[in-house]
Amino acid sequence: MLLEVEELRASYGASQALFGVSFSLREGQALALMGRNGMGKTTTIACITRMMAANSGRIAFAGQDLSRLPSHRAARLGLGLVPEGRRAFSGLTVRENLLAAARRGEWTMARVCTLFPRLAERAGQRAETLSGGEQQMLVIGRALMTNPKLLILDEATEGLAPVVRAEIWAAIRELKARGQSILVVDKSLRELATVADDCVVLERGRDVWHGPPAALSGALAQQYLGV
Amino acid sequence: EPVKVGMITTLSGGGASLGIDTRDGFMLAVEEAGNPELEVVIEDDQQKPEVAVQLSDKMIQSENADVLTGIVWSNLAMAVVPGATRQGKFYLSTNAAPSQLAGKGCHENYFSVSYQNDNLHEAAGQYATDEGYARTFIMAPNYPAGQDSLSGFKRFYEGEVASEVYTQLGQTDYAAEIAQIRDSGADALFFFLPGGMGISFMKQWAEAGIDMPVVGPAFSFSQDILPAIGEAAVGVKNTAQWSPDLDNEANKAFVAGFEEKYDRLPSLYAAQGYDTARLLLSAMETADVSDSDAFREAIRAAEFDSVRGDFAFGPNQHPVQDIYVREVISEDGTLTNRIVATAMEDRGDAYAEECSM
Amino acid sequence: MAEPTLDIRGLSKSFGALKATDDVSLDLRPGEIHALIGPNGAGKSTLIKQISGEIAPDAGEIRLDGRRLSGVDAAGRARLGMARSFQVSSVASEFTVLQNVVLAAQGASGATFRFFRPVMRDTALLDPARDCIAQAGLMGREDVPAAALAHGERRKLEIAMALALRPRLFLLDEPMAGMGTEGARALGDLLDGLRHRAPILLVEHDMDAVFRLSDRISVLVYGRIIATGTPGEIRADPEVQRVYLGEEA
Amino acid sequence: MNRAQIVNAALALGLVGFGLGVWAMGEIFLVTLATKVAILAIAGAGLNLVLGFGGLVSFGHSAYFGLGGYTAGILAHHALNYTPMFEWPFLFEGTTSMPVIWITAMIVGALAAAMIGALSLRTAGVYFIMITLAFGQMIFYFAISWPAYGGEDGLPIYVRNGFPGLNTLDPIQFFGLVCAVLFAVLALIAILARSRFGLALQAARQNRQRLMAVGIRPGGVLLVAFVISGAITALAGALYADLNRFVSPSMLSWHLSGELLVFLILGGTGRLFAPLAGAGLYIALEHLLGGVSDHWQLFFGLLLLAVVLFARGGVIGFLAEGKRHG
Amino acid sequence: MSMLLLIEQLLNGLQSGLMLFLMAAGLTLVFGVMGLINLAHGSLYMVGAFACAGVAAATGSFWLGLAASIAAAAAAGAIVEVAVIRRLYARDHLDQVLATFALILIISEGTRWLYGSFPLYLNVPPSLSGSVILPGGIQYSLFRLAIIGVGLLVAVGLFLLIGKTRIGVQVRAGEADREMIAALGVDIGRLYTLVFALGAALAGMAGALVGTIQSVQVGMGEPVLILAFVVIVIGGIGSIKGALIGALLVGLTDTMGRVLLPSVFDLFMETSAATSMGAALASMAIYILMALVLLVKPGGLFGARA
Ligand SMILES: Nc1ncnc2c1ncn2[C@@H]1O[C@H](COP(=O)(O)OP(=O)(O)OP(=O)(O)O)[C@@H](O)[C@H]1O
Ligand SMILES: Nc1ncnc2c1ncn2[C@@H]1O[C@H](COP(=O)(O)OP(=O)(O)OP(=O)(O)O)[C@@H](O)[C@H]1O
Ligand SMILES: CC(C)C[C@H](N)C(=O)O
Ligand SMILES: [Mg+2]
Ligand SMILES: [Mg+2]
Repeated sequence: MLLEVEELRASYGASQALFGVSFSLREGQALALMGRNGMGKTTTIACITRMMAANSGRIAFAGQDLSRLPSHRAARLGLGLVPEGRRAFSGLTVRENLLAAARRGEWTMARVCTLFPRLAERAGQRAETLSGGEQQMLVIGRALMTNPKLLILDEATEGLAPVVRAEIWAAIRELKARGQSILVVDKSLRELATVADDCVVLERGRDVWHGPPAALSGALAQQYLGV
Repeated sequence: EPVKVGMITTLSGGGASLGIDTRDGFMLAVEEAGNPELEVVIEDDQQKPEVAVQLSDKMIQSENADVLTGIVWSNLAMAVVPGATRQGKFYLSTNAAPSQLAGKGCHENYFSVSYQNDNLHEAAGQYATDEGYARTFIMAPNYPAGQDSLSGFKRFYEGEVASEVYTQLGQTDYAAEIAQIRDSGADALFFFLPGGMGISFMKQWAEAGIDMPVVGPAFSFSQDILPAIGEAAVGVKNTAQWSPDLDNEANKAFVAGFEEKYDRLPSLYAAQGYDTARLLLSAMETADVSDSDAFREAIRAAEFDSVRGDFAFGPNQHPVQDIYVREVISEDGTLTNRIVATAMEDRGDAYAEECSM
Repeated sequence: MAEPTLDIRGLSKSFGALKATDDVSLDLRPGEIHALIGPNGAGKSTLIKQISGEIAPDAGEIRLDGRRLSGVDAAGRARLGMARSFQVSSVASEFTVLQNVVLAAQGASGATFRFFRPVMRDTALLDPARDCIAQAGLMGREDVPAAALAHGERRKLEIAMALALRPRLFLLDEPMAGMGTEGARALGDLLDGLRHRAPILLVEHDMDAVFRLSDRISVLVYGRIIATGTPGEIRADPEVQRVYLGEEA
Repeated sequence: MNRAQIVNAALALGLVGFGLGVWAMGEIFLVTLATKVAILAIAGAGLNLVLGFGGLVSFGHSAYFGLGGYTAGILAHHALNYTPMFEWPFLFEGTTSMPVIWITAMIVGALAAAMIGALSLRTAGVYFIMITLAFGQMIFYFAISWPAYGGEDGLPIYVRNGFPGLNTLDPIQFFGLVCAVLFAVLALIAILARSRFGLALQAARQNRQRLMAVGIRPGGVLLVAFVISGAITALAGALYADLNRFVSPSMLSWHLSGELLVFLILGGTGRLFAPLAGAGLYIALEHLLGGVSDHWQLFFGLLLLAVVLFARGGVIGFLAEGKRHG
Repeated sequence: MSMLLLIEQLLNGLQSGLMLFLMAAGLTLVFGVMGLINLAHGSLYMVGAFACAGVAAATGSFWLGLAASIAAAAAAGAIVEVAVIRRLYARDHLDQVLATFALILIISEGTRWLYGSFPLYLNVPPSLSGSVILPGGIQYSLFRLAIIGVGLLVAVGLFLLIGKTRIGVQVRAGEADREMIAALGVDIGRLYTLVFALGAALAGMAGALVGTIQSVQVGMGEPVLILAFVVIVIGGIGSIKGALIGALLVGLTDTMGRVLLPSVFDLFMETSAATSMGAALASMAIYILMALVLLVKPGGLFGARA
């Protein structure tokens, strides 16, 4: 197992957000984390990347226990995060944003730019003046620059034009096909079905359903996702 | 009846060395006398006027002090002295003696044991005249004591003022002024830059290598800062009513006693603190502090052996005394001052007439 | 045809060499939802910002109910009846949901310089605010600080605030982003009813919603409008398919 | 009552109780010290209005404090020296009446704040901090080098100004007067904070863009707050001048602006009673430690550091929440 | 005023500007790039000056003293960062103000405990003492010329470090979003310690150089600190180029104001009043400059953001 999460509990101050989340992810697998708004998807990711300290539970990544590591050490084990809300480094140019994250491996600036040619066009522009979609491309590229073992995408296609979204899903599928492990959160069930091997549904901070995307339809989808 | 003294002086911050010397000089005399009737409370004014006012309230209201003393800076003295004397307390100044308190604002309970602020500058003016300097460049910080210093100098200087420059209070870089001095064609320089300002100026002056006689009041060449200026100070003339080499018994005993107790040479402030304590002790011999009028008379009589030799109060209760010209010398590697001339004899001050006491 | 509520003529704006808005003309008529779509970076948000008064156009003019808006700042335009939501949620994060919406209601009422009456007991503001919260689907969350809301809930708060402004028109920059399918659908229903209160200029990448809701759609590419038409016309336009819709058409 | 309210009540009662207690014990100096705390708390409360509620970090509030002080000093100076202040358009000889002085000081403070605020509010964030400092320094240097009212030496007020029906020279009566002013000011700020104006002001701190988008100009709201703040701080300055019976440029120095900031942070920024808690703790520590060691500032620094590191949200935050929070 | 004197005064302004730059550069790194308000920067300057004075007095070598000043200030900076500052990045600017204000008290009083209240002294090393004659016949202090040189070198070095290297980029990314850069695997904590130490080292060096021309005493850092803040605000926070230009502007305004304003007032006033009026206005000059700059450019001359 590349990633194992067991009985994760976490709170913001006095209010608890996770009440026991468990799942695991194999090397090369793509796992979708699903659920309605506010159910704890982003919180789970924050615990995995150690940006937030869990109250209890176990997180193991590549055979190592993450629960005591500072966030940068966890990241260096191979977690590449595309956070919710983009969080490109404002004040830095596109090139500098990519450079800041760079670690040795097959993903280089040039390769990221072939994936997203728009970034090459805007290389010298400051991140906060990019359009929303451009920023989204930038932060996906930034995560790839770390050459992660596990790519974590939290709402990575939010606010993208349909063609671009299609491109990004294509890119994700391509990454997956080459054996990239992926943990993905997204609203689009249709697209998720094309990449995810498995789904985990969260409800009120608990994992309430595990299974393949194909099985998540009809009444089940209505119950958990409201579609 | 015991006498309680409240000493308010600067013991922290940039000006601490002056207050520390004042205190140490004063306490040396107190300890030498060993008079159990004399009790001293010491507080740090942080060189802030409002703190000084609050401390004087404390001394008067809580400590029931009879006599206040110790303030180094004129602006603090202006904040404290009028209030204290109006409440019937005695104030003996160990240093600051602004003109307002010497003239219209004089008070029967206020005595300056040091000088009137202008005195040393006047003496420098007199010395410059005696030496025949024809064009002098004069410089001081832009604040009341600075403005007074230049007028004090001009009062007794008969030559021409080449240029009059006010610097910023607290300024530490004097490159621009030095360039102006070099360019001015003056044949002498008078400056009043107390504390750290004087150290900075003298070092930069020495670096500039300008060959011009320098005169100033003792403040910038007092023992507390001489080591910091270093060799640059050697040869500079400065004016003071006291010097460590003054030849009288009281002074010899004081210098030796101070060196032995504190392991350093005394400064002007230490000498003034010492004299103030000795004046007070002498008054205690003859009068009781509870009888204000008698005690005041006893102080006014000044029956004590001052480290400056003769000592007497003028009509406004400021000293009438000789003011000397000292030269900075290096003695076995230690910098100190030595008297080279007497600039003024029995000098009172310019404001005594305005005092209606 | 009714007089347009919002009328934009020949608007242009450049950032250095980049023409973010290039001679754009567009109108918004009473009762309609007019969608503005286009590739990322086409200049949609930039256009919204010019309409709302956050940035000044280089050329062209904007009229609201026939009145020219040049020289009116963002606050002034909000007073005139423009309600806007932000692409990246922008709320007062320490305030509760209710306080945020009351703030908007206060803005609409125009009276801010009242110094003594407690605002959170002012029913003239509280009642409409509660109503808007309910419409946006945030009931039960009134007393939660905005910072503690999940992403999607914060989007709903933006909508509630826009409602509380009782506007002449809505400028909504990707209101459905991050909302989830269910939330997006609910919001769609809300907007559908809203158009009769005030017309909506809707920037959105959610094509299901756009095609379902819009009366008209304009397509912006590289700062220029390349097509305006009904949903059917736009869906069929080969150029729009190529640059924007891709296989979603 | 919730915990924060209990803490506030304890602070208010603590101040009054302390003043009365030490007075009963004959510790007149401590009454003066308590008065000083109350006055500095008023000045801090003025700053708190813009800083705690409006989010404007003014590093130049000594300007209003000093202007208030100089207003008191100058008015009293003319009255005490029988030198008319001006003779045209009418003869004005200065005054020693506190109410008149207070109103004048508040008008002066408000006018200065209106001018400085209108210019400074064009900047934001750290630039705002520095431009307010710049204006403060300009006034400071002006006061130092303007000889008419004492320059660096300052200006004494030989007799404390009067208040109808009170003997202000009596420390406990003056203390009572100052406490009354302090509580009036705190009540005013509490009311303001809950009003429509207060809501807009607090929104301006969090998100100016959002405030614009609901049709409220943050600039106007912040400027009004700044003017009220300047008036309150100037009032404190006038009282401080009377406490010390002396004004000097040190009331205008940036150190004082810094101290006011420290009071607020120490007390807990944005809390109504922060200035009182902060000023009280600060002055108490200074007084107690000063008696223990010549190097008291070292221990004082260590204590302050401990407060920032371990009592987040300042003293009130620490007490009211009873624990550290993230 | 003669042309020669005018040029010499311009040089003086340049020199005092570059001296300020050394101080401001460290401050702008810590403040602009790392987003931390460090009031204790002046204390690190003082630490450098005292270390230099102490070591120079013990060994007799100014150069060893200078090295000691850099080392001591860097070490002090690193200790302070690890022990205190590190806990404050995520906090409000105001908490940083209070904590670093406390540090000023601690460091100043600690130094006084160690060294006493009397000022210390440093002498210009023989190899740099005295003056040189510049082309055009201006006589100018060699040591001050050296400061001009050092200041320019540091400016170029920092500009490259922050603007062009990966470390610089990561530090700036940390300012924008510290949590995010850590989540990308950068040990931003260690990086910040290094940058903080670098800023401290520059301040320490400035302290030693200035201490040599002026004096070394407790409290020497505070006035310079305020000036350094003025400089970086004029230049635009976080910009090395801005700090350089800002420092030069402040240096020149201050020097030329002091020299020229009194003579300007002299034209239409009585001499004594003119000199004191001129001097008064001269002390306000840099603050007037700062206010004017901010009114025209609210984000400073080269500010990236407000
Ligand atoms: N900073 C915070 N402080 C307090 N509570 C928070 C905070 N962030 C999130 N929460 C709460 O934690 C719960 C889970 O939020 P989380 O962001 O993990 O949800 P999510 O599943 O990612 O939702 P979305 O789809 O809207 O992004 C929500 O109830 C939310 O209100
Ligand atoms: N202040 C600015 N300086 C320079 N370029 C800018 C600035 N603001 C926007 N741009 C550029 O203008 C273009 C239009 O940006 P805008 O945000 O309007 O796009 P958009 O259509 O809203 O895209 P998205 O759908 O991705 O949000 C982009 O290429 C962007 O990089
Ligand atoms: C030490 C002295 C230079 C003090 C000076 N008399 C003053 O009033 O400030
Ligand atoms: Mg989420
Ligand atoms: Mg957009």
